[in-house]
Amino acid sequence: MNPQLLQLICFYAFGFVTVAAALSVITLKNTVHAVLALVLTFFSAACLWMLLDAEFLALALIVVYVGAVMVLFLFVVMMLDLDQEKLREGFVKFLPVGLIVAAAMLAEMLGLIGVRAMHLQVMGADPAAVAGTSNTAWLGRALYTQYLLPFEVAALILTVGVVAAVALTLRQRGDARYESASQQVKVNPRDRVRIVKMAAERPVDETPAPPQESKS
Amino acid sequence: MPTFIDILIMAPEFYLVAAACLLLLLDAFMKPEQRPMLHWISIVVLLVAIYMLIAGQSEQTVTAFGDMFVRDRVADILKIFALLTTVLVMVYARPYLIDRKLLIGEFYTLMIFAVIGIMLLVSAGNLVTVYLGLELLSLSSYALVALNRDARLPSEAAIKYFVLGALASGMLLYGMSMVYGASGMGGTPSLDLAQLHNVATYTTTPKLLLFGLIFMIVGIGFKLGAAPFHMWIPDVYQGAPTPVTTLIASGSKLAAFGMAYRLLSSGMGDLSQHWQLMLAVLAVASLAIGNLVAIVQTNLKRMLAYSTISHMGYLLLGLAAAGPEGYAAAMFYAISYALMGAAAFGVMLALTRAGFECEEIADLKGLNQKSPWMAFLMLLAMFSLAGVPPLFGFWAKVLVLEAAIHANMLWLAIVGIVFAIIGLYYYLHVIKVMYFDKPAEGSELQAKPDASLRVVLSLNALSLLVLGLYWGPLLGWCRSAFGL
Amino acid sequence: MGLSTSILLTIALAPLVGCVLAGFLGKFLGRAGSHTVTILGVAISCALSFYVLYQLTLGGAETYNQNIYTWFQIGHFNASVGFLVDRLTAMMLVVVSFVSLLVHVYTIGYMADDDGYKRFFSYISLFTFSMFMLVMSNNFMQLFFGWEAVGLVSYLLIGFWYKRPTAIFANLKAFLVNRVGDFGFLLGIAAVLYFLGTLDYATVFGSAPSLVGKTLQITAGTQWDAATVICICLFIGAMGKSAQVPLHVWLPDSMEGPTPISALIHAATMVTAGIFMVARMSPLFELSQSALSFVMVIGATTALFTGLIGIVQNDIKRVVAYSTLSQLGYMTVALGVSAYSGAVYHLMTHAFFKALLFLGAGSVIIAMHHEQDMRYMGGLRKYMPITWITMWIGSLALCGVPFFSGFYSKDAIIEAVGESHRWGSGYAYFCVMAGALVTSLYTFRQMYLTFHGKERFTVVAHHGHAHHDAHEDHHDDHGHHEPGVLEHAPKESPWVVTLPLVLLAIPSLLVGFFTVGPMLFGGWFGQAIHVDEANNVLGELAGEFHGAVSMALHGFNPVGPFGLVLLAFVIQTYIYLFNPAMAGKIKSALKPLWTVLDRKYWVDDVYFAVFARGGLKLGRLFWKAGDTAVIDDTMVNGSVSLVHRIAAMTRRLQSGYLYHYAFAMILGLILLLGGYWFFGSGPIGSGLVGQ
Amino acid sequence: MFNHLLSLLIWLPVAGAIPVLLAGSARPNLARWLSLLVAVLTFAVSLFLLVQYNPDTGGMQLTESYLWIASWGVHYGLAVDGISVALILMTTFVGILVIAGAWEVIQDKPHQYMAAMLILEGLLIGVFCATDALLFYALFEAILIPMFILIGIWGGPRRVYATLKFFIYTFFGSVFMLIALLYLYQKAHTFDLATLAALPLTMKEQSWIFFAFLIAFAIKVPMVPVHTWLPDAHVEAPTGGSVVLAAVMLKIGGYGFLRFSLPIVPDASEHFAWVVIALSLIAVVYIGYVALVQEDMKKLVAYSSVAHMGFVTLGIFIAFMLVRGSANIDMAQLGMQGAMVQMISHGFVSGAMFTCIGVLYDRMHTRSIKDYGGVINVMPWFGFFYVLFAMANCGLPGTSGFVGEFMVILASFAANPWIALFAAFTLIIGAAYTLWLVKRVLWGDITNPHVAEMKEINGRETFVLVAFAAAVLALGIWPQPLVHLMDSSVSQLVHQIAIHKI
Amino acid sequence: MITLSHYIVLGAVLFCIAVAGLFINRKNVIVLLMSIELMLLAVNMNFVAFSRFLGDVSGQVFVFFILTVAAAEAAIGLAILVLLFRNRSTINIADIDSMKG
Repeated sequence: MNPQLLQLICFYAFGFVTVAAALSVITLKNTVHAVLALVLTFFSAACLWMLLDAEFLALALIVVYVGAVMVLFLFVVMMLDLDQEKLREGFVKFLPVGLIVAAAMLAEMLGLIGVRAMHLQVMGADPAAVAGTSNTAWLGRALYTQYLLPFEVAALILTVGVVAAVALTLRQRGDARYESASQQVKVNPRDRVRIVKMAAERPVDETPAPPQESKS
Repeated sequence: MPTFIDILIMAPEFYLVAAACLLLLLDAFMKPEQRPMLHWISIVVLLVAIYMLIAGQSEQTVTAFGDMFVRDRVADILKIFALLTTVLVMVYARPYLIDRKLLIGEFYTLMIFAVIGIMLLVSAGNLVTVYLGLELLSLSSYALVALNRDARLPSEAAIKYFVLGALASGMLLYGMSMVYGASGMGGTPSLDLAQLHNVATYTTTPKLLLFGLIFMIVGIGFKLGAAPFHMWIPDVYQGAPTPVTTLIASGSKLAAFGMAYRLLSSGMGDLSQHWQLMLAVLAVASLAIGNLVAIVQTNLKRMLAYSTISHMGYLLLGLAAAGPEGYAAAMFYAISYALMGAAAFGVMLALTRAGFECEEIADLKGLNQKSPWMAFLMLLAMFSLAGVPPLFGFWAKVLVLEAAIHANMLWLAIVGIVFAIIGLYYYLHVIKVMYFDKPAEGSELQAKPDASLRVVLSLNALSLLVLGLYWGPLLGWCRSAFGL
Repeated sequence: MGLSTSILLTIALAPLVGCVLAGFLGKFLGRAGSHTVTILGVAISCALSFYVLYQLTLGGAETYNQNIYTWFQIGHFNASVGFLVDRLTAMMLVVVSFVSLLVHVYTIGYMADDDGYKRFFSYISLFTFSMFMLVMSNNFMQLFFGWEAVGLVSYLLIGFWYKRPTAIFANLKAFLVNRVGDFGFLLGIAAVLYFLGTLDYATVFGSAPSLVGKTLQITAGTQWDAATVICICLFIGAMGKSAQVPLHVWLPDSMEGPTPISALIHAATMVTAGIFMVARMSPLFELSQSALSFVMVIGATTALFTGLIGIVQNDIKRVVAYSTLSQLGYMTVALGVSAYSGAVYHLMTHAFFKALLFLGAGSVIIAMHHEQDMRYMGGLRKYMPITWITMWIGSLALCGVPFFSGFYSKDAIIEAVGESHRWGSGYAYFCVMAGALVTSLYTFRQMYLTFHGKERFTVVAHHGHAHHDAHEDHHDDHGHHEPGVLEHAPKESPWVVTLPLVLLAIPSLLVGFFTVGPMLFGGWFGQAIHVDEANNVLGELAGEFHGAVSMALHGFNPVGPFGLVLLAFVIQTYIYLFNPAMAGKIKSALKPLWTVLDRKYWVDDVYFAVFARGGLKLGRLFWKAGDTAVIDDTMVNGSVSLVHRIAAMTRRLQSGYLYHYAFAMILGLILLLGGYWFFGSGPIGSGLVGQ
Repeated sequence: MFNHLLSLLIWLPVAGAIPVLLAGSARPNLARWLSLLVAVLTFAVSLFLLVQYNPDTGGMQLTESYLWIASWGVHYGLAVDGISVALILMTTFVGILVIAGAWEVIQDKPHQYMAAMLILEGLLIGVFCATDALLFYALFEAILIPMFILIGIWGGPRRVYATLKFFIYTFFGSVFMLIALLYLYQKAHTFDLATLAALPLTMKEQSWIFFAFLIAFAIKVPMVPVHTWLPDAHVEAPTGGSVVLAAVMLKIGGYGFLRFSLPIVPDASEHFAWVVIALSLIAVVYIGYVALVQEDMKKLVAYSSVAHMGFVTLGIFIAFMLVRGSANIDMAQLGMQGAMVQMISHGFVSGAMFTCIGVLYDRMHTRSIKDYGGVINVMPWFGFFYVLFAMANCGLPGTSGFVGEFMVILASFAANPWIALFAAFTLIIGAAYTLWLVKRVLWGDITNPHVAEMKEINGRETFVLVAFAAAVLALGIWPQPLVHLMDSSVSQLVHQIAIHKI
Repeated sequence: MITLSHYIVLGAVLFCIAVAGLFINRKNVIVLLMSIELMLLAVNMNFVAFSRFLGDVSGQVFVFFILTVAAAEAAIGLAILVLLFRNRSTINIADIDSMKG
């Protein structure tokens, strides 16, 4: 079979799945199902990217999105115990509006993009191959040279994500026990063991001090 | 590979990143009673950054990391004022945070991260940097908005902000992808703004470029808060903790201007005749909606939110003029708005107490009797926002109007001025409440005794007067950034 | 020896000083001090006026014409304050200062019990000053100043008893009606300036002939003769001040003021300012036959028809007031036939006898305890003989009985009208002749009702001193007691009252006899009055003049004005002395006519309805419909509420729902894309964005 | 100091406001005396200005010019000609009187009141000597701030409506002027008034700019039909506010016409002079009738202000008909001078009238005419002043009110007799509404027992009224010094507008 | 043969589905977030396709950053969502309208 035709068939197949799954995402009643449909969308999209020789990104999409983001979504959806029925109210009512808007949008976009011109753009040789490396190396080289600064910034963004997520959701309950790093570091052996001198016959009034813990 | 020069150019940013990380660590290791120290440390950190920026100013445009980062005067000025307003926000925020037990390390670190985002954004030389800077700023802002976790409104504001923000960045990215694609049609595809500048001249499909541009304008419009992409502004302003609102209203607008400038002028300058009118349309819509709806507000923060929308309309007037004069005017406007917004919210912060948000306009009743000085500062801010001479805001308006006329858009200037009249009404209403109304029964309206707040706020508000009387140097500085 | 500036300044300023002293320092000066300073001031002016008259008549002094100071100077236009003193002015000075002095003296008696004593003296001195400024002026601007200033004092004095509603109504009315005249006067002045480029008399009169042939385009296609426009405008001013029909309505009402004022201002001097002014402007008026005809017709109408009203009046002062109107009409007619000297001469004689009549009336009023209604008088001659005699002298002078001063002036006017061939002179002649009859009718009626016949008042014994005091407190508030009931018997007034009567009776009787020759026919006024040869009716009469005696004897011609006087005398004597019931019968027989006269031809009513009520209605319409409804409610508040309404609608877009917000964003995107798509790839709306 | 006389004059009262504010509400008397001191000092400086000014040369004098905004070529440019000097003198004079007039009348936060007054005074002076259009504009608008505060805090019951209306109305007018100025800046690259005056402009441009200026100044003057803010503002303003508003602020409108419309767009001004003239005449007649039926004393005087300011605009624009139509320079000067004299005179007369009403209001706390009647019985001295000012208001010769109107009517006759006819109508209607007011307030018997309790004016009030009376009479009896002060400046202006720009 | 337009049209379709998703799901915030993820997918699709067809690495690098940021964004977004649920016990957008007008 003509590899190009095969590619085209694959494109249409995965493209169809992608679109169908995407439509499911926005139409399915059950949110959990919707998340799973999104996972399917990502999978098929990854496959489409494979067709474009973008292996690294295709895999990253699965690893990052499916592996991390979607799991997070599923986790939240399940945790929040949502009232599915209520969340679906008005779906049919707004369907026409949504369709009209989406159709108008699509018409405008396709009209303006200039599909015909792009139709002339055929896929050339894999640029990574032309450069003599794999897609991953090709990408990595760019990432660590030209895009070093954005790369660092991306790290910063992830840090912000962590800090923000923690700041927003970390709930310090009164009955939970934490380790205090600063106090652990600053610990003094003399505080650990207290040598209490006591007279043999006198009764001890005071109870020993509890181990220091931060409640804040 | 980055060289020492690259690092030197970006020294303020790197320094701030390091400082932010250090603050995170300090926060983790500090005793609870030492936490308030974070406040002063953060302020010092920012002040040092300002010093570094001023000291490191250069006449020429320099780039770092292979054009990823551009350091020119535009960036420097915007950064200096963004940092300055952040310092103001921090100073104003202290009593507020103490009252609400929010004086936590995360507030300061997120604030600094947001500032870093601003700095990257205004210095971006590449679409990637634009996007990442924007996201750094946005993500920090989302978190800051929601920081007061137990209150009802902040989480609502945060979710609205977040969803709409994500939507806007989605559109922005879509636009970027189209621009990227267009740049490749008939030439070398690039994400570099400086190279994109020339795309219009060689691309075989300028339509595609313009198509992308429209999506990018949506993103810019969102960040600025221009109608019809303004919907998040009122709710976020109202729902966010007031210090965060202040940051969004001041520093964030500088960033938005920087972003607009980078994308439109640096990236799409050759297409200016195409986007000028789009911006003009956005400007008119913003002026109309901002000024009109502000009239009927009873919540001060909400009113200021709508006022922001209208001010962004004026800023767009300058941008739409699409020349160095216009950019200079718009930047001047952004700076003036940042200072005015900071002052207005600062007064609100100075008047809040635990259990009293001082958010309703009616809360200010009789402020002149209770605290004449605060009332006077607010008066300055309001008249400045309204654009009444001799205050700073007036000159900013004059400049953008002049820019619009200069660009042969007299009609736009007239629209702008007509809405200024409508806008005047609600600012005057605030002054009316403060000065002409009697204090409400049992009103305990009083200014915070916090000395740093009082002093800095006074300086901030009086600067509106001083800059109103002597705004030449600042204008000269802004103009010099655009080679005038 | 000429006239020095200092003398003239002293004449003008002496009363002003008196006014200021009495007005501001009245507290320190006291009553006596106040009247002393003011009388002193006026006395000085009076003496110097006589001196000026002497200098100009016999001393050989030249006409004085100098500017005192520059009021303002703009470009080539100079407005100054200055004096022009010629014989005309000198005569006016003497008349004004003499009558004023006597009125000052008279006031001591008349106002003895009044709280506003010092204020009153201050006012009349101010009036004297203003009148001097008016008559001595050498330019239109200052003339207007004096013109308005006397109006002000008239306003203040009519409303002197400011607690009386009628008084404060009358003074407002007087001022406003005068203002209508001033309105025309000011336009006349403006026209003079426009055509002649200056306001200085000498220059204006010198270049007046250049007006001939000049026209003013009033509407497209309508050209008006410049001189006519100027003169009619100026004369409108005179109509206001000299109370000519139809601007006469204020003068009868002005009798609300104290009687000395009626004598001084509203009879002898101020109201004649209009006559003086027209005489002064004779070089201009001579240029326009139409304007003179206009003047004549107005004057004639005033002379007859206002006199008729006098016949039915019962108020002693009002009779004299209508008589004044009528006599002013005579003077105006004289002006209209170019007999300026006749007008001015009548002005002078009239000043004496009319002041006398008013002061006499005042004397009666004092005696009657401020009762003014003649129906409650009668037979007063035995109580107050001096008043009675002097009043008769004045009345005969008024009627124009030969040898009395009024005869010379009035007869000359009637003759002059007869001689004139100007358009309307026939009508005027009829009016002045009929007026002579009418004058005598009301005059004799007044005299008989007041001094003769039965006493129509009763005297009740008064009880104690306290009552007297209370009476004094309210004495200016007349009408509070029963009409015709007196608490004391009438008695002759004190000497300060009678002395002026006597002093006025003398010139009323004699001044005509001695001055008619030079002043009326001898060209005594010289250059001050300019008459074209073609119009010079007095010049023609002068040919027939053979001395005062012969003229008087000639005047006893029964087919002439004197016949009419006799006729009136017979009628009134019969009615009021022999058949008092007759009056009532005539009244009911001529009921419609009587009503017309009693209602004063309804002129006041029409004015009140049209101008006062109509003005208020118009004002309310403008205010409510224009300012309030259209401008404020619709345009100003309307746009505010429109903005509010739009705002209230727009705010609903901000629904609070996240999906609406997203919708808005996407809609915005779609619109931007659609706009771009629609307008194609070219610069969008390049017309709106200039490059 | 001699080089900075004008700056001193502007900034002295503004700076003086600071210690007054610092005196605080705890030491009201200190604030009062301080502000009086500042006002008197300012007046003294303005007298010195009068001495320094040379009226014979007429041009702009005592020039100060510093580059204010380098990149825009905006100057802090000050200079005065005769017209400015006259207006400045009036401002400083009235400044003393309003502060003296407010002495114990203002009990609530007197320090703020006095400070606002002083700032207002400084800004007003600034307006009258700015030679840079942008500086002028900034001051022109800045004036609104203290006035807004003055009316809003110390005003009457409907003060909020009134002061908002006042502010927005005036702001509305001026913003169009701003657009026009910016447009001119595009052409001339400067805001210097002298340069703008020499700038060639097409008729179309001139027309637009003319209307932009017109709306700004017409509202300020105010002219019919944009006058309705004035009665409201006056009614609600405290006495001092009313006085300054009527006496000085309205003059900015007339001054603006002289400084902006006439020199910058002379041809459009000529072309549209009929508009202004028609509106002025409507002001005289229509507003006269409206004034007649007012039931509130202040409103009546406010409307009469509108009518009297009609003479200002009339006089100014009559000049065009005379200069360009019939080349009658003398008469044009007369009209222009008339307008100027009318401005000054109206400053004194209306200021005095409002002071009088304030005196009554302080005693009775009502401005309704029907509540009064027979006031003269208890306040004869007050009555004297009241009648005097009323007479001045209806243009009695010998008072200042006469001079300007006289000149304008004389000049307008030369332009067109019909104009003079309508203008002269003020003689009747002006007297009608003023004297009817006097009749109802002053004359008559006392019907309201509260009137019987009214006290005669005290020393302070007498001082204020005497000062006004002196000014009114002096100007009425001998206007020549004032006329001479402005003569050569007016002459230059008239010659300038004779020159066609297209 | 696959052409650029195939991918771009697919991207456009995905984008429009995302837009439609925003409209028809007016209650569930999570679906809104997922719609936005779809939108980002459309963007990524464009970038990858452009990168491949134009032979330039930048597009793919951009996708890399978008993926990274999206992860952080999802974390913060879901954190906010959790916070919202805690405060309101609902994520129904129709109930979240305390601030309006």
